[in-house]
Amino acid sequence: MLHPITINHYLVLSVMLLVIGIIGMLVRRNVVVMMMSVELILNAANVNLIAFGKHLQDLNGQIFAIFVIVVAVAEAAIGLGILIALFRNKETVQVDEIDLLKW
Amino acid sequence: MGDNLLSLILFTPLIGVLVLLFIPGRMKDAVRWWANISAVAGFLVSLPLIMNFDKSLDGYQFVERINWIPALGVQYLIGVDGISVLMVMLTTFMGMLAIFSSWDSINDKVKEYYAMFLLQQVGMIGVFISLDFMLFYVFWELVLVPMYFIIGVWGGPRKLYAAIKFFLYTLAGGVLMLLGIITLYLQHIAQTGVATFEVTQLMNTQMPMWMEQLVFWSFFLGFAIKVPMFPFHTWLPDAHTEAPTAGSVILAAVLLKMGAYGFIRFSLPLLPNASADRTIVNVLVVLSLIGIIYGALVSLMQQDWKKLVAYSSVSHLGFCTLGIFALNEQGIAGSVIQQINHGISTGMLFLIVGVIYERRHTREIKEYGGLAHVMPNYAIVFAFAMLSSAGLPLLNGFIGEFTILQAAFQANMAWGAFAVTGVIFGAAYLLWLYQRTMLGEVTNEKNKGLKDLNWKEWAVFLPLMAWAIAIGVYPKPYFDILEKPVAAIVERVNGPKAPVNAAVIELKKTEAR
Amino acid sequence: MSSFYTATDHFVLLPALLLALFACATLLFDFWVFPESQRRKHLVWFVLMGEVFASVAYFRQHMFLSQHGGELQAFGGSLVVDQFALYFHWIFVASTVIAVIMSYKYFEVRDEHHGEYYGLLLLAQCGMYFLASGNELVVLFVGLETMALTFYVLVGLLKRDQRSNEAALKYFLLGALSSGLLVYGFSLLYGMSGSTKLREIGAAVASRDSGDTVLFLAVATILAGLLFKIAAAPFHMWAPDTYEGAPTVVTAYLAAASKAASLALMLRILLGPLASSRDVWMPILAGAALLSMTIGNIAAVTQTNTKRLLAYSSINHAGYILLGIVAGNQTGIQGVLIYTMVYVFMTLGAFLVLTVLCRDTTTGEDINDLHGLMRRSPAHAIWMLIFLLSLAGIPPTAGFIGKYFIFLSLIETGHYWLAAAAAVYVAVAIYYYFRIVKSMFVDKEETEMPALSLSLGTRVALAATGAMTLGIGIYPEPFVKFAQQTLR
Amino acid sequence: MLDTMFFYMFALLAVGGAILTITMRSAVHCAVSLIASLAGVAGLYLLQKAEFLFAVQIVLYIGGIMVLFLFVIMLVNLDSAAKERQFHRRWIGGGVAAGLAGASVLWLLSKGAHSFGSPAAQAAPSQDGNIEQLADLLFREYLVPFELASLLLLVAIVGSVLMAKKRTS
Repeated sequence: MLHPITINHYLVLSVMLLVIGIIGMLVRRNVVVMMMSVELILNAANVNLIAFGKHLQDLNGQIFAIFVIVVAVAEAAIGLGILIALFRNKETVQVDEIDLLKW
Repeated sequence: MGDNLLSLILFTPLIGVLVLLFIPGRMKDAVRWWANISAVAGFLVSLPLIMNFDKSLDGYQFVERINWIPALGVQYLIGVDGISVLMVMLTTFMGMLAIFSSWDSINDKVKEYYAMFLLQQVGMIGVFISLDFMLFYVFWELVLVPMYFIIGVWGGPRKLYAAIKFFLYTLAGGVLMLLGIITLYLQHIAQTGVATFEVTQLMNTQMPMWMEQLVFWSFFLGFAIKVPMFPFHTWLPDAHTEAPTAGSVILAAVLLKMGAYGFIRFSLPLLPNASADRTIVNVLVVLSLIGIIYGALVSLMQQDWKKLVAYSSVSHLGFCTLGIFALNEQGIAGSVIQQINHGISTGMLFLIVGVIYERRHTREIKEYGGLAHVMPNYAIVFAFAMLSSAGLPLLNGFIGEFTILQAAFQANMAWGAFAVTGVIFGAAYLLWLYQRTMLGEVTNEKNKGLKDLNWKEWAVFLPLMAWAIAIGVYPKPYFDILEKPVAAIVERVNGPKAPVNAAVIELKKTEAR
Repeated sequence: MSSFYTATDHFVLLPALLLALFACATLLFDFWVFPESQRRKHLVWFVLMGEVFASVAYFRQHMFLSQHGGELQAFGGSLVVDQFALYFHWIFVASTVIAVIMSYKYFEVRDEHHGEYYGLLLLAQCGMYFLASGNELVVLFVGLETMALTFYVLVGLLKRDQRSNEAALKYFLLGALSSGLLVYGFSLLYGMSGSTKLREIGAAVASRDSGDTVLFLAVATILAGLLFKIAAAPFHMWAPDTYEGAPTVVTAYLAAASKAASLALMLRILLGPLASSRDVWMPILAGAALLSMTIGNIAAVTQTNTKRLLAYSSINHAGYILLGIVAGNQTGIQGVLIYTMVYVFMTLGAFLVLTVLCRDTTTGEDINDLHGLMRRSPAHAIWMLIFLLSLAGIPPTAGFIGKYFIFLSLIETGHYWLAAAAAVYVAVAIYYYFRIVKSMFVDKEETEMPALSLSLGTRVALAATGAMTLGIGIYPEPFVKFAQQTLR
Repeated sequence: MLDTMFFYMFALLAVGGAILTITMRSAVHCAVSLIASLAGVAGLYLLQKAEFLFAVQIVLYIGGIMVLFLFVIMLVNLDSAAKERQFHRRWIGGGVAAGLAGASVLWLLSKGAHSFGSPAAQAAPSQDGNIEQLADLLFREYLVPFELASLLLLVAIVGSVLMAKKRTS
């Protein structure tokens, strides 16, 4: 009944993660959740990389994925730092209340 | 000096600007003196040009050639033929008078004012002597910025609107013209493998008719907006009305001529097939005729003295373009002479408006009346300018208009007939203007104590009047000097043409080097 | 030398090493040697010294390439030094130097001076090095992120200014999204080829037909990420906010260097592995270019904040640059290169004038703050005029040369309508640039303002950007040659 | 067969966690859902014999990044935010647009997926040597990005300190 898992399954999964991440970016007001959505997008890329790597019997994909994770770490650190700086000045994390600039 | 005469003429005003920058702005008189010295020097160095110009020779004289940007095929290539000589003389002469006429009228930001004026002189002279299309384009655009400032900083109440409108219109036309230039350039490379903007070389380019027409319309936009021809003229009344007097003078006398000059120098010789195309000629002539009549009619209805003169420019320049697109020797020669005449007459008219505006600070025609009693000299000068502009025989305007009318009749009776009505209307609005402002009793108390012309104003008017009479009485030298270049152009347009490739010439993938 | 770090590797990597070294040293110096704020100006010298060292390294590469031609590959093809990379390296060096020089005074005035700033600038340039020289997806991605993260921080540097906080946050959020899309596209490229080297990817992509859907998806996501980085529509939303909120010097650096670096990346990818799928990305880019010019021009007309206005104008410029890529022939790419160089100098110059206006009482950002500048400081007003004319593309300034090449390439490849649209937008753009001019030359200031005093650094920076803007315009020959050489 | 079941399990965890992440009201709940999603992805790595990535995912992502997120959530005190409206006013538009984009992407991929032909005939990496090979590759082929990553982290450290530190003077 269950088909063997092929590369396509992984690709579909990664697209779902990607789209969920983009939706999260577009519709959520909470900045922290928006940052989490970015993590979802990066994970979508990683799922792709690992799946392709497995499919092609190639380790480059895994290496790439490691770097993507490193970048995710750095991004999160910076983003949260910026968030704290903003929060000190303006007690909100809702993105549409961050409206001094016209957006 | 003989070898670099044109460069000298071109850069004399620029040297004036550079020195001017080091004169402190608060020493207004020093600034004025220096600016006038530069302008007079600019005129004096241009005198050897006309004296040493040999009108019996074909082609260009005083040519200077320096490879400027070999990578693009752009050269610093300047030279003059009979047409450009006259335009250069007009520029240096009118520039000198315009600068002198601003002695008393400009008191704010004097240094910047003169710097802009001299800079503009460089651009205008450059336009008339460039034989490299890209060089021409650079000068063409260079003129815009000083004029923007002259209108926008020292102009009337709606100066900013007028200035930006002037800038936007002419820039849009200019950039579209650039596209045409590039198309021509690429075609030339595709056919000969030589990357150059040299006008005489570009003449060898052959294009399929549709492309030639496309290029023609792109040039047309650039030149027609500048002239300005009928549907594109709306910037002109605004710019003229708001500009300071000297700005209007230069605008009318020289700047507008750049458009007509462009038609003669570039459109006709470079695109002879398109220029002789029936549809194109008809469209252009009809636009010219509409311009002539429309300009005259609108002038009749103006309440504002300066605006009236501005609209009369539209009408007069209609004659110039009509002459060009009659496509015969008389027409083109007449057009060039009419351009000079228009420079003299309309320049005088603007100066006349300026004189009274400085005294009364209004340009409403109904504010005036009977000025002839208060300012007799002024009235005489005005009468002279008016008659010259209306085309009275023995004055300059007559020569130009008459020649153009002759050419128009020669090309097509109907054209001539319509153009004649323009002449009649022209006489009408000028005479009516004169009657409303100068004749009759002094109706307005404020006009009673007005002073007549002072010596500075006389000093501006007298040379202009002398030149007007000179052209009117003895126009032969002008026709002589124009004979060769005009014949060459007409020959190029009407003469036997090299066969045009019917097939589309594929643009080769070329490198600009 | 061990087998995986050869002399060639060293030679190629040296500039980046030097930059990183000086960056670390600057950070340390800030911490240990010059902790007191008044000694901070030594850091400027230190950064400049780093740039000198890096320049020497670049120069040696330059000499090597001009003697031997071709390109130098290092680290198994991960890094490559060719004329193309060097061209951008020089741009980065120039813009960093100018940014550093103009920064000191500005941050002093804003009372928000952090020594880390100078270290971060060098680190950003280090990231840019890998963007221009990287020839491998991972290097490019990590390099891009290094640059981007630095800019997120720099934009938020005015910590007490809420606008700066906001700008940083918005830039960060959208930037992270775009990086995510970009890396997703990269992952698909990897999937198609099984390699992260651009060359091998190129071979794999070329073997696919242009209607391939996965290829399309890869191209679309990568383009989304790249267009974002160069602030082209429809991914331009961050630019006005970020430009406005960021410290003006950072805005200048962001607008100039970061855009140039992203363009280097874009050209590397589009003309490298994706060259064979030109049919896929060309229409997208043409649409993006038209949209950028439209949005940039229309939105700029109503702006009252000079920085915002320049932001929209930079969106417009991104459109012109994209048109060069759309034309895609030799002339077009050459045009992109020249336009980029020109753009860097005139943008830096224009923002530089704005930083000079920044004083205790005014930020100099509102268009009204420029009122009467001609009276207060004619030199600034005239320089600004030149930069604006150049931005508008009026000869004889540098901007004209850039636009000329774009027009030339468009007509050469038969894109007449794109050329006509681009030409008309030149006239539209003049309208809002001349609002600034009007503000400087015509309007009078409401209160009498003192004349502006100038630090030596600002003078030097202004003279340098101005000289380049005028110089490239009046005598473009060497620069055109330089760009041509780059593409050989 | 077991693999297949595990795949669906982990995939469900990943996608379900992702959906919860962007829909939950409280930021803490979002974070926990994201952890679940990441754990699902980690499981998928394990299924594909990417043990090292699995470890990295657990240690770095879940252990590092998510703790950072939770830390910040606590620090900036998002309780009040949780009570407010959670979505943009324009959320419907955004959601629909993104959904459409997703559908088209899926369609694109399903059409194009066949183009990933059979796996390259290449010796399968020996099961136990995975990490060794990875390390070999990382320190030879990817030396440059590896070193570059150190700069990236330096930027992250300096930047986040610069952003987050209180002004002392």
